[in-house]
Amino acid sequence: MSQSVFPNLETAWCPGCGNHNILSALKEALIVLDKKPYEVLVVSGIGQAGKLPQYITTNGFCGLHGRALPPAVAAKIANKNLTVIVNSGDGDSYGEGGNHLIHTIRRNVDITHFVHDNQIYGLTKGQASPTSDIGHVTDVQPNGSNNMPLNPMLLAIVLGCGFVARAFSGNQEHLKAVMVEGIRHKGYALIDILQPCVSFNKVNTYQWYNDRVYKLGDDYEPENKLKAIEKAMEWGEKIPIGILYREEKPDFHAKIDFLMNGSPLVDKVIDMEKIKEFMKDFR
Amino acid sequence: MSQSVFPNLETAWCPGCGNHNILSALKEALIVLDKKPYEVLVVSGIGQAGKLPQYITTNGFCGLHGRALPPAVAAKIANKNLTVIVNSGDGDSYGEGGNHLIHTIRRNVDITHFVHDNQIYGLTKGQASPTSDIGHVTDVQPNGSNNMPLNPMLLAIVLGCGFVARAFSGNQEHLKAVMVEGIRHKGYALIDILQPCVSFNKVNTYQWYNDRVYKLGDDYEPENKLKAIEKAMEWGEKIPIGILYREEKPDFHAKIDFLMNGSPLVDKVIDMEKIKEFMKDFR
Amino acid sequence: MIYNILIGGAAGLGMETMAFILEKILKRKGFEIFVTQDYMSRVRGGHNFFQIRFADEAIDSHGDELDGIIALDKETIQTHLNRLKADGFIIADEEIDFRDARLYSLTLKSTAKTIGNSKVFGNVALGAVLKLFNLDFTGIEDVINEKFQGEAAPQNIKAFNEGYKLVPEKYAIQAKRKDDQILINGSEAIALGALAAGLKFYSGYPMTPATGIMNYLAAKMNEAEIIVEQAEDEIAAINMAIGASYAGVRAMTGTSGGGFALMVEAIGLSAMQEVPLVIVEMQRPGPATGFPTRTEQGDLKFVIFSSPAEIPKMVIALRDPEDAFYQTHRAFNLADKYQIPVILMGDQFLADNTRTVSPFDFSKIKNNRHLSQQIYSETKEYRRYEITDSGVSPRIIPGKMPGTRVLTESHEHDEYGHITESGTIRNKMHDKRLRKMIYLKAELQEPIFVGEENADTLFLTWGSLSNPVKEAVKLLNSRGKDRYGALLFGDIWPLPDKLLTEKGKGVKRLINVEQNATGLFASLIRDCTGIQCDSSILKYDGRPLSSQEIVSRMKGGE
Amino acid sequence: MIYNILIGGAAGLGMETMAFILEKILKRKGFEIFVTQDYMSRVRGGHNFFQIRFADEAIDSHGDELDGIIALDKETIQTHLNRLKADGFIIADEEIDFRDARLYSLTLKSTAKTIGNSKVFGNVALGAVLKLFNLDFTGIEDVINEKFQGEAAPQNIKAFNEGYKLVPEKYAIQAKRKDDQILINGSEAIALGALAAGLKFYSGYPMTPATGIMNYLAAKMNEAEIIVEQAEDEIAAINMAIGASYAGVRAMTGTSGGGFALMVEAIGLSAMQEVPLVIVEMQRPGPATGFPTRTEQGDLKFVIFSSPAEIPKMVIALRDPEDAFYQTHRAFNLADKYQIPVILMGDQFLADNTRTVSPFDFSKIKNNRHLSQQIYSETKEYRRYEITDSGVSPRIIPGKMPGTRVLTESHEHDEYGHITESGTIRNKMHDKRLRKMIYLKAELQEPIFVGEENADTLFLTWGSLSNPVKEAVKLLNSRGKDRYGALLFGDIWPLPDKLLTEKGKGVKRLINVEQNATGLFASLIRDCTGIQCDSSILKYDGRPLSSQEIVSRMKGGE
Ligand SMILES: Cc1ncc(C[n+]2csc(CCOP(=O)(O)OP(=O)(O)O)c2C)c(N)n1
Ligand SMILES: Cc1ncc(C[n+]2csc(CCOP(=O)(O)OP(=O)(O)O)c2C)c(N)n1
Ligand code: SF4
Ligand code: SF4
Ligand SMILES: [Mg+2]
Ligand SMILES: [Mg+2]
Repeated sequence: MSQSVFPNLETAWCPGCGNHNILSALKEALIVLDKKPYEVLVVSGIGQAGKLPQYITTNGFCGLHGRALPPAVAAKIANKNLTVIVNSGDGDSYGEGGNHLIHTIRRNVDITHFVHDNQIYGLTKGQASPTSDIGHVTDVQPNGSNNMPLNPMLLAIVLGCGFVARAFSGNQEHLKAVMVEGIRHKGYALIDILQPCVSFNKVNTYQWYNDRVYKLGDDYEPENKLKAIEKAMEWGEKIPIGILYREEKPDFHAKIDFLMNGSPLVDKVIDMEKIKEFMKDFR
Repeated sequence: MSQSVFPNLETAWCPGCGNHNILSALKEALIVLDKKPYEVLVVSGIGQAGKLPQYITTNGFCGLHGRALPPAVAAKIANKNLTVIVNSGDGDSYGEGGNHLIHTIRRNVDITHFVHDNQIYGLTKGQASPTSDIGHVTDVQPNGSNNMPLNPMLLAIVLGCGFVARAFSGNQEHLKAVMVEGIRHKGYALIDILQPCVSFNKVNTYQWYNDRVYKLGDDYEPENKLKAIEKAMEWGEKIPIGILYREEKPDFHAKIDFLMNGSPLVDKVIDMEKIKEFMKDFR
Repeated sequence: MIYNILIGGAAGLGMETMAFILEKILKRKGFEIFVTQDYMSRVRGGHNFFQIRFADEAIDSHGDELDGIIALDKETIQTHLNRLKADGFIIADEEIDFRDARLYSLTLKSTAKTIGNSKVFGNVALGAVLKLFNLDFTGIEDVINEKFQGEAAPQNIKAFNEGYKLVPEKYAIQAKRKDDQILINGSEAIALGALAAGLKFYSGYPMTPATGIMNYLAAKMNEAEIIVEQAEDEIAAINMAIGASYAGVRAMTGTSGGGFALMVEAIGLSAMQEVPLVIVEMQRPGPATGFPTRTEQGDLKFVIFSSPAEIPKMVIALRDPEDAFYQTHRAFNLADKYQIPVILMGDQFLADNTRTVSPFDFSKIKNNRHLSQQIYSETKEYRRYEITDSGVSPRIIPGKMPGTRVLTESHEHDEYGHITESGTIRNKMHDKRLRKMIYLKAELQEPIFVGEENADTLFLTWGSLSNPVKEAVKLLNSRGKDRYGALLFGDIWPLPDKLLTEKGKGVKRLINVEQNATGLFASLIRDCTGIQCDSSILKYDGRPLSSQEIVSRMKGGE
Repeated sequence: MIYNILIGGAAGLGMETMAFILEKILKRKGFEIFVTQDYMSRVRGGHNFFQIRFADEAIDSHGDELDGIIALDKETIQTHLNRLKADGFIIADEEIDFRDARLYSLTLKSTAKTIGNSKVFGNVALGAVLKLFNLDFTGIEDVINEKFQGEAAPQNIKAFNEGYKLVPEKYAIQAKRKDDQILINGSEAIALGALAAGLKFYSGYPMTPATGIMNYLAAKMNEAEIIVEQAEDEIAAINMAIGASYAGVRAMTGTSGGGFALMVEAIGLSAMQEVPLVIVEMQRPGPATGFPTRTEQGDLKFVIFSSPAEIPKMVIALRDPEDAFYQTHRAFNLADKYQIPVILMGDQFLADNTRTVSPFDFSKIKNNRHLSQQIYSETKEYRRYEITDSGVSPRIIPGKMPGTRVLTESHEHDEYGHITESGTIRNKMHDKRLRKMIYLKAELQEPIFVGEENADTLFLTWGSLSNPVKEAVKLLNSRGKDRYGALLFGDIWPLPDKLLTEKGKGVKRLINVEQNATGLFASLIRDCTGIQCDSSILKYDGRPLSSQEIVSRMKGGE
């Protein structure tokens, strides 16, 4: 890995945090894809995961908590030449930002979304997140979390997402490979990355994940939706990682002629004569 | 049906609108369940569907667009003796309010949610809604809606909803029966009601639905999740109506002793001595 | 002469089409037109109406007194009869059972049936109206042919013809000049202004009375090659617009008060990230859902003080369609120049009401993106938040310069966009952002002054009430007793105070005229200038304040 | 005597525990305590610190000058050395390589290792501190035993003992009285105030610095039998609270500026539906994400003018934990009495900082729900929005009275809650709602006046700066030259203006003291009263303004 392209910057993450590996894997994936930093835009919300754009020398947009997807989608619409990647937390993506997730999947803009899923709110010091297991005790959930945990893989598959994958920050090589596939996918791709939070999640630790995750075999066919759904339901003793579901379909840009063809929106020259013509409607 | 319990009030809905039947079915369902108006609370957001609490003599809470679920859930927590029903549109429930839907399902409070799904924004005069079919042309979608339509049944099932049903406002008898079951269900129940909008949806008309809907047979077993998912994927030439999925599980109240037992929260007397005792922590 | 005609009935009876046709015909004949729309938040039934005011002279307001009523139901007559002039007229179908000397009870429906298309009865009525005004047939066919296809076109023309025969001539009015105007409402003018500014991305969520902007833009999407995206909610809408603007295209979002409420967090983001943004806020009466289809100016302070913390922002109130076009265009230039959110405030009165104006002059406007012309590289480092005297840092489009990154942050940050915890840097950055307000003050447009110099009474008003107040000043001054003037504010934040201080001196009475209950603008003026209004003319029943009502309120012991 | 000790180091090194133990010990000995916390928005690393100020007399502020530094790393010494008094002390482990005459370089870590628990090194340091102050051992064991379980308890006691041996005595201070105080921060006091008011439902979404309230309430959930629900977002949080309140329980939500931004639509709903609601807004520096863990008062106008349209609402700024307790309680009574949203404003300085106060007196407070005592039925109809002189309509709990419905609406509505399109009813309802503001004015608490009568200089401040300003006035007056006074505002909207008008007269200088950049409170005062401040003391670097800084700014040519 060429350090000069993506130098190591100082982070504010805890030593041992799963985020470090995610950052490294992302840099490696971009090198595999031969992306220059200036061609890439990393977008985030707010949280520990949300600090990632600070630590990589690509373009970066750190927005509001829960609101990473809308600006990411719009930036891609504005400039299709940008490789747009979202890095955000589970609270950010599935909690505060849940509505954008649903509708971004439906919109199918060609961006890649990495959810750093530590099953906890890290930055705000350890409240339950939408993916926290039932019974997970925190300061705000003294009786343990009561809500059914959200299964982002299932959700994405049934909403029609064309690329649905899970990875584990403890397996950086595999993570990188999945990232590369996700970024290559034409359309919205969701990768939920199991990410141990060593400071606040004392349940879902490295050990816990290590005991459970297994890679989907080569015989697994991610094109079969019902099978994918069945596979995505696995959570507990065994947790599959890899590409759970994959489907090629036209992305947002493919459906709009003038976006698909010619220069990116940002570079298109406006024909003022055409606009003037519109006044005729009002005669 | 006793007109004196639920008198007919004047509505602002268009003649022929599918909402009329939904209102009638709801009144009938409440009579079947022997609910007095004052024991029931109907909550809504804003939209044509959202006007329903105005037209029934139960308690009514007309809130903000997209925000029907949070107050409904809280009202039930505050007073478990209330039968809490939410009536709201597809835009309201799946668009603006999408995040609340996801998390209300996870929370599993014992309320019933009727979505008047006309696959369009009625009150604001006909923009695409999250359930609009691909290609549906409107003023704002001149090229036709591009987004993959949201399948609320699938979504609810995979999120762990314990009662997931579809009905058609053109079949009031069946609708009523499903409503009765939904209200009886202990926990959050979602019923998506196909509701023709005669003014703005010229695609999904009475005829369109009539040609497609069919009742789930007696042999259909709504307890099998994978089967339910398969069934819920049916949309197009054939559209199943009835209870697609059903699962008994503890609701929100069942997990919290003091809510479950004794009088409703609203009637509990606060023990001020206990509160005073809390000051000891700070000595 | 000015005439005022009302078309009323239940929603769904076709008033929109009737009003559209009558407006167009009158406009093509060279009249000045001012049309107001009054509609309920429902799709069928209820009571809605249009008021078409037309004249052979300039008009700047709607009117309350009616010359004619076209009644599609009895309720229309009953509701509006008290406003009908003694020598006015009513046109209604013979089936409507009502007694009034002014009523022409006509065979509208049966005539339509004879023509073979029951829908054309409205144009039978319009034919009668044209006859009453003794207006000839020229131009009618064109309008009808533009509106209707196939056999409906000749049927509708026939309807006009038949209607023409049903009544005698009553008035004589002739337009003074050839038609060279456009007939446009506020929503369309805003949309056109944005297009003229080079808008490429509009994200919004439907909300009355802001939906008209999105509708117009969407209709032009393919031709203009712009993206109009219906977002899942207003939060997504504004955050999308910010993302698009960050990526380099001009972007806008629009909504009404309730939706704007959901946007205020992101307005702070735009200010913090220094990403230019134009937001349209179309007011309606609130709080909460309120009166969705009616008008008010109750959001003034809410909008001016929107966003947590202290941020640079500009707020411009739009006066009328013409102003809306030019100011929307200006908003984009200002947003780009200062890298701030610029908020355009309108209301239902502005959005929905149509009037004649001169075609917009594209030669008067110029688009300036204010992008940095510097070439940055690894050696000449780019600092997104470089601290400068003006508070504005060099802006470049991300993805264009190898070796250069554009890092934009929501946390407090240093010149590079890196998160900081330093108090010293915080002070510098906060100062830098707020410094823009100083320079922005030099950009301000003073309010328009109308009326007599050395007025005894000076009205202060803002936004869409400008024209009614202007007309009221004219009417009041024509009475000859006292001298009246008015300051019509467009820019309201920061508040331009020069003309106000100058004109305010020596005036006997300062009266704020506002479409709200508590006099928000007067309070803003007091806050910003110390100047205190002596009394107020306020209206907040959701109906627009007319020049006539202002005048009559002045009579009423004001 | 007042002493000020700083404990500093990287996040995660255990400063919280050290500060907690030292505070408790000093408090149990009968000292007055004031503790401030300075932390970064990260979990490990960086630089955080606590300042523990304690005294044998009343103290109302933190201080900048330090008597002692307990340094867990070298950065701590370097960062704070300039504030250390010439005769102060530093305690650090011998491994920290630094030269200063005041440094006690101690065997903290090796001592801990010898004890058999490397974590206890902090208490070795605290033992040394106690020795320096010549404070005896009484009470220490209790505090340790309350905090630690199992073998950690004796180990920590041992650590104290060993630390005690490492340094000589240096100071002599003795508390004047027996300990009868509580040591509490603003978040906990607000939570307790709410519980004392009978809170039964709290919904919130985590956001610094408001999370402390939710944490405390959640810890008491089972004992108090209340529901604390973590919502999916702030929009859900406030709409839940409204639903719970509608259904009859006292409900509250809390957040900081960014989250509050998402709540403003529903604040309008609460006002429109006339559902009582208490909202806590804990400020931090913005805009956008800003400085998440720091303090500011930049949201004043944003909060006061939150919600589209014009609504009745009350805003109370909390001064300190004691005030927070009583005012939170009062907020619930006022919300119920007027059926309005009441907003409590605090900030990070209030939320996180701990001080000694007298135990809250429950006998002073009374809960009044202001529910209607009337029995309604089908014959005696209930009108949720009955128009009354006070603007307040009878409120009943839904689901209790057969034959009676409670219909609450977000649209404009009539007395029954039915949607209306009538302008007349709109006027009546809007007037009714806004009328509450008149009656609310009679409830207002005037600001607290401190300092000398006939002051030359009058400070105006609000909320959490009250105590620093109070202490500054004391310090300034003790210099004897000029006379200083201050008005410390708690109620800020509607703004109580009697005392301000009275005291403002004849004063030479009016100075607003605020934790923001543009003097928002001064502007509010100008708007509401016409009174203009002469100068300002402002601070907006995220760090709290201390009495000492105010005094020194007054020297600086103020
Ligand atoms: C509107 C808003 N609400 C709340 C917050 C506070 N906040 C910051 S990060 C965060 C949650 C972080 O959790 P997650 O997204 O899982 O990220 P992690 O820190 O675990 O990586 C919250 C609630 C905020 N900044 N803005
Ligand atoms: C915050 C907010 N945004 C937008 C609106 C405008 N609005 C009212 S109803 C509605 C959509 C209605 O569609 P749906 O929920 O499907 O209900 P329907 O009218 O079709 O029954 C919208 C966008 C609003 N009232 N509030
Ligand atoms: S708190 Fe958890 S998520 Fe945050 S940096 Fe530390 S280990 Fe990582
Ligand atoms: S517009 Fe559509 S949904 Fe609304 S009342 Fe009419 S038919 Fe029903
Ligand atoms: Mg997380
Ligand atoms: Mg709908």
